[in-house]
Amino acid sequence: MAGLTADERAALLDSLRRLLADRCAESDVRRIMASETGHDAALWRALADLGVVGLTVPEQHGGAGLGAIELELVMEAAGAALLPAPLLSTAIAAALLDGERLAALAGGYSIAAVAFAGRDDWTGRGDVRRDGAGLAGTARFVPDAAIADTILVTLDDAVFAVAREDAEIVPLPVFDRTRRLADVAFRGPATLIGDGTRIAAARDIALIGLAGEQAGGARRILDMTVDYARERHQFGRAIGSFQAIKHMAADLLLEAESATSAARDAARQVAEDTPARAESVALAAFACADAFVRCAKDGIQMHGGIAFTWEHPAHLYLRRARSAAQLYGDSDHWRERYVRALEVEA
Amino acid sequence: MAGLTADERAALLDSLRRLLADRCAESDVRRIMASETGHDAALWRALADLGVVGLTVPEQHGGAGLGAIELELVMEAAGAALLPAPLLSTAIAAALLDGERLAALAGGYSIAAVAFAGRDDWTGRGDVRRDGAGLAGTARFVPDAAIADTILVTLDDAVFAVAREDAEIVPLPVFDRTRRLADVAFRGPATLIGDGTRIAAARDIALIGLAGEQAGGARRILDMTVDYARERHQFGRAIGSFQAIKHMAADLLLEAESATSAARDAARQVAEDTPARAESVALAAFACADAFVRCAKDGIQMHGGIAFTWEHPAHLYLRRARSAAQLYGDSDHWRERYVRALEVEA
Amino acid sequence: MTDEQLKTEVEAWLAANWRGTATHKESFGRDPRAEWLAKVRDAGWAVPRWPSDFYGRGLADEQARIVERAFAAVGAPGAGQDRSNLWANTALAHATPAFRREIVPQLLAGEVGMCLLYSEPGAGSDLAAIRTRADKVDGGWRVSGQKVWTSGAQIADYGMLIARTDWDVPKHRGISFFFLPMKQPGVEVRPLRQITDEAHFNEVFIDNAFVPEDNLLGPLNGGWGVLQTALAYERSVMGDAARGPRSGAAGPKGDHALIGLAREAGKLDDPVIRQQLAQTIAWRVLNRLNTQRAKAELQQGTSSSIMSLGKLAMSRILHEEARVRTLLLGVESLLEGAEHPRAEDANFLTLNAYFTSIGGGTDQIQRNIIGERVLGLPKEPEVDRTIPFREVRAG
Amino acid sequence: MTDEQLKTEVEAWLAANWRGTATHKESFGRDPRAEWLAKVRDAGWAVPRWPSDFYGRGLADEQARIVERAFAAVGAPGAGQDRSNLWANTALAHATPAFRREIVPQLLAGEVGMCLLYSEPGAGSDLAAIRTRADKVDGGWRVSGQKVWTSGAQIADYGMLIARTDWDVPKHRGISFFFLPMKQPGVEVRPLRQITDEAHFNEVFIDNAFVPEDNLLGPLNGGWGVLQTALAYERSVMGDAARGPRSGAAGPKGDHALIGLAREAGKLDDPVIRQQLAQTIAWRVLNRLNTQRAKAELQQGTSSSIMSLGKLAMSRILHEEARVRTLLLGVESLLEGAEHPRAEDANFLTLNAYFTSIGGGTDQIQRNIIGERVLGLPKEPEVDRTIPFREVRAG
Repeated sequence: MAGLTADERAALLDSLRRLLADRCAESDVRRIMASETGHDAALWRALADLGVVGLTVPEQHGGAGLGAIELELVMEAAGAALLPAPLLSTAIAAALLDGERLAALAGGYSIAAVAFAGRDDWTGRGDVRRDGAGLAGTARFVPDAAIADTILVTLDDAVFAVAREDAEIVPLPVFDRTRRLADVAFRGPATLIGDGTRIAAARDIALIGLAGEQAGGARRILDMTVDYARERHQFGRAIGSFQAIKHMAADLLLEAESATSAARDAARQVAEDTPARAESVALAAFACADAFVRCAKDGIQMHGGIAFTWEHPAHLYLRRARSAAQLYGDSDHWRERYVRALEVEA
Repeated sequence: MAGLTADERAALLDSLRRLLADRCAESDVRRIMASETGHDAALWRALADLGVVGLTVPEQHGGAGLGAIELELVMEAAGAALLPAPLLSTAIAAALLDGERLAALAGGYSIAAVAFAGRDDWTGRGDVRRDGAGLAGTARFVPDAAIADTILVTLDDAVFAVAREDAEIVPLPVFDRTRRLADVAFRGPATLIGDGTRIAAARDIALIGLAGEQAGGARRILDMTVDYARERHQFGRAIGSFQAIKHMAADLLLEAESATSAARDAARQVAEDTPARAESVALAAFACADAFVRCAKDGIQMHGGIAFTWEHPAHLYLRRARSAAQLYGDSDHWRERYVRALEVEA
Repeated sequence: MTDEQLKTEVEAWLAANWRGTATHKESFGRDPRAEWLAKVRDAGWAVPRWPSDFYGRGLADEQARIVERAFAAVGAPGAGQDRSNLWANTALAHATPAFRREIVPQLLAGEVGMCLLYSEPGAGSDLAAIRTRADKVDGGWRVSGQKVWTSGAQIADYGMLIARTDWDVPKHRGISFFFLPMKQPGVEVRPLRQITDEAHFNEVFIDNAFVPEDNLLGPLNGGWGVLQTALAYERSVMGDAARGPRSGAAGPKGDHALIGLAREAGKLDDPVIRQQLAQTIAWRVLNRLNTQRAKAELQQGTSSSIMSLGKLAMSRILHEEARVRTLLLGVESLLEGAEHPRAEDANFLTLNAYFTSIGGGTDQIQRNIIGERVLGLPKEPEVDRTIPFREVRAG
Repeated sequence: MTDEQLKTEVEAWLAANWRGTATHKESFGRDPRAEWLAKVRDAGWAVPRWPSDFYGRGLADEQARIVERAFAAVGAPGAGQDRSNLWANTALAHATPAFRREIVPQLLAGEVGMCLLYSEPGAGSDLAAIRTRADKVDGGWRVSGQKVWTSGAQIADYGMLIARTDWDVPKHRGISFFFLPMKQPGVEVRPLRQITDEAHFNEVFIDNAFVPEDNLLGPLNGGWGVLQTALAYERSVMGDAARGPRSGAAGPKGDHALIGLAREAGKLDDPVIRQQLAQTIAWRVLNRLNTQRAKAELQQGTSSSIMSLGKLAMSRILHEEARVRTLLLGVESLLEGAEHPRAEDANFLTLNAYFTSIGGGTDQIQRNIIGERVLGLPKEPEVDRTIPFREVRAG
């Protein structure tokens, strides 16, 4: 896995941000939200061409060969823009797959959704089990399943790949329409593609990517709120000159910066596979979830009436924050896991 | 139990407040705090003469014959003044005792401390158990034990009275020196004075009295803080004109008023023995504890440096708030009990 | 008249007139509700505290409550409008005698639809910064501007309007208060889509609309004072105005709704959940106890500082209840739509909580009011209080 | 000089001079620490970023850090004072050449005791409202007033003093900055008892004390600017300055202290407690991660907005840690004294948390600073910014 220099990393992020500004502005997000699949194939193609779709795919399979650190930074930018695209699913899949499947993934030609269905995962997500050589049961709330050609399923000690036509995929009506979910029912056919050895790494990628998305979203809604507070005048003053608003903004900055620090630290611990890996991933999971929800919530309050309208983007961030806070286990779950990790050390 | 008219009640409270203003000013509180026993016999005599010591003792035993509603109001005034006196212990004892012992109590000639040592009580308070006809073990953190002539002990189904000379009383060094605690070790001799039928009522009296004390304390430290915020000038303005201070004060007012409502409602439910009795007592227990701690804590913050000095009275309220929050079970305990009471209804 | 005589009279009148419904078409004419309300009005029960020569009976508050209780006992509407009818009370206090005679009886019978035209895109928390203008013309004023957060505008006959009539004085001193006729060219109503994906409110675009001279309430340029009395009505009911779940069918009601929901979700045994249930339910119960105490103190003639806390308290209650609902549902909260009523509720309540924490004065404004009017803390220096409005930076 | 050469030189110097301790009486003279520090100073290691003709070596930051690391590696004090020595840096930047030559070498050797004379009873958050006066006399000024929150005043040789030298200009413009000699009649130091029942601070009563002309730092009436640079030093270290438990012996240390304490209390299995442990520990860890990131960004030349958050974050950490400690101890927290070290710690930390949330600028002031300087939100209108100080209401 080749690392990037600081300059290369900055250049990559810069290109991504320009692409997102251009092709994933608020109007694009609303258009994609309103579409049936919630997916914009042209945007996906552009992301693949930029190299971020195959970001963590090894170079020999056509990817950029980068790791958790770069993924986290990319997801910050994606989260800031509310990018509705299967970027995180792809990164998780890349951690589970091998060979040709990886090349198709990196090229943007194949989309794989991932259902974590092991006992050690967050709870309440279905009842998938082995059925002969294949799978039975239903995986619930699987991101991007309705646009995927392949569903990857992780059990405790095995990874299966299921072709789209071998599963029954029921798209769910979702509150955050920038992240589509589906229930996936299995009817037998499934290909065993790995033992359990890669699952922990894939789970960490999921959590780090989501944490980055949350940190980026938190920071963006905060920036939007601060901009508004500088411009909006009431009582003859910018509302940001009132302590009520100013002090809320200061508190939110602490939350958003802490989320960023937590997400980046978790990425580093995972990339370097340190003993603090489990601890730092758990910390990022709840710190970033809570920060994003709080920044989005308070951001609406600080905007006042204008953010109570559908046309204002603030509620899109709150919707995203709420979906992110539940996707891979909620904050109470991760706080409990955090203490479990600390207990080992203390 | 004769009720009071609103006017009579107001007159009683008015007399009490005048007495406290006169004999329990901050300088008196500090003097009593610094004394060895933490008790001012002359002040106790004055309170007895006013009728508040025997407030809940029936008239035929020389008391005022009043109930939970009046006790709560009296404790609000006592809490506001940080009164260091065994008023609450006396009210609890009155709920457990009969006959001549009551007369001595009401007259202020006898002081009884109460140790709740049943299984259903808050935890961690010792290991008192029956020992033949008497008692063995130690009751911990018993308020006013060091100045009592009698220690009353409630087990699950029995109430014992132990004479001071039959127990080993070890005064404890306490953080809140306005409320003295002691460990009481029993060495056998104890008089069985009742079965368990009065214990629940006594426990409610303890909680209502404490809740009133907390509500009164919360309101007083808030009032002191608001007064200071009106007077203190920084940046050419009263600090109370800044939203940071003003909004904290508004939030604290909500806490303090809610505490008062909760304490008074609990007193009413107990006085009328309604089905909501258990629920409302549990609510008052945690709502008043939390409100007092928060008002005292934020009150110091809002005062700034002046309240960081020993000479300023704010920390005395925080010390009292902390002792009250632990005395008869902490807020987590009472929140759990509250849900238990609600479950029955829902 | 003794309390007993009054009670007898109102009960007898209800027995003779009330048919158990005011909207049942068979028992009444074309607009049965208005017909009933007119009857209540003409009998003097609608506003019994008002003078006896103007629809009332000059009753003291305690006796008026006897009337209200008698109506409530049989479920009849229309009594107690001297406490609850914002429009009629505002008109009684501030309208010209002629306009008052015309409009008040219609308002008491609910015959005219009303809406509020206060807020503007550039004047939300700071209502005195309105830029809607009313320029004097023959026989009245011509009004132009834009208003927002108006509910009921489509069906309204009049809007209670604040507009600027003098731009060369400080902002509070150049505002006038009108009853603007809504059904005229120049008044356009457009629904405003909320974050809950509903449209309870409208934007109102006013372009050279006419308001007759007689529809001015209070003095010219004295509208700010009229507005204050009108706002007081609104604020006092805001603590109770919050809506419950949108789905009618999802889970138990009342204080214990969260307990039932936790039980359904299989989480009622979770100690972490139980702590949060306790705290959240407690806030709602405490607010109710506060309100009860405030009412009791008001009846005893003690002035109460508690009343003003209700709206702020309700904000926290609504946001926290929605948070706990989400916690109970977990991943199910990601869904929406009629098939997922619990999720629909959790999400709707999360968003709709802002109706209370922003609408009718944000929590931040509410804390200012509590700090200043209740606790007596000094106001902030106001940079725009004394300069001509033309020079104020707004929006 | 290459990095490698520098590293070799400083390591060689340390090998030749450092004896493993600077306070061991056998190896040094009467004041061994000062003697060592003087040696470090004279070798150019104390302030290597300073000019080579004034105790320094003119090194860039990165090379200076090589020196610091070499000293740290052997545990030797005295290097890096160009980053950490508030007194010396202030004197270097603002003292007259003569006074600078006299005082700076003493400061670098720790030979003179120093204290801060900023806050007053009437000027806490609002430092510019000081009323201590310095009136011009022959050869210097006569100073009178009262200062508070001064630590180390009993043993100080000089106090860094702000005093008002012009009362007829706005408050920020009439302040001057002095090194006041403390050991003179007219300077009285009285210990100030804190809520923790300690006396780390003092009140300083100044009555007609004398400060020589040469002890003025910066321009006359330009003391506010000098103060700002001095305060910047303080704030940047405040996040780290918080003290731990008073009792040395109670329980484990570090991030995991609370885990250990919970285990001791038999509450580590309580799910409600575990949630609170997680959150409280997280805040401390997040603050450390923020600080690390800020430092890394600064080294990369990116300006970091994070640095200013440390003090505010630390406030919450300290208050919350104390709360959780209390929760863990339960009723045991009612005790105090040496026999109850865990209770002593919980109570001490509860009270001492205000040292951070009030001292060195309250949390409220800190949020203003973050909002204005970091987020670029506008300042509040300042009623007293432009009027002569005589007319300002203060205290």
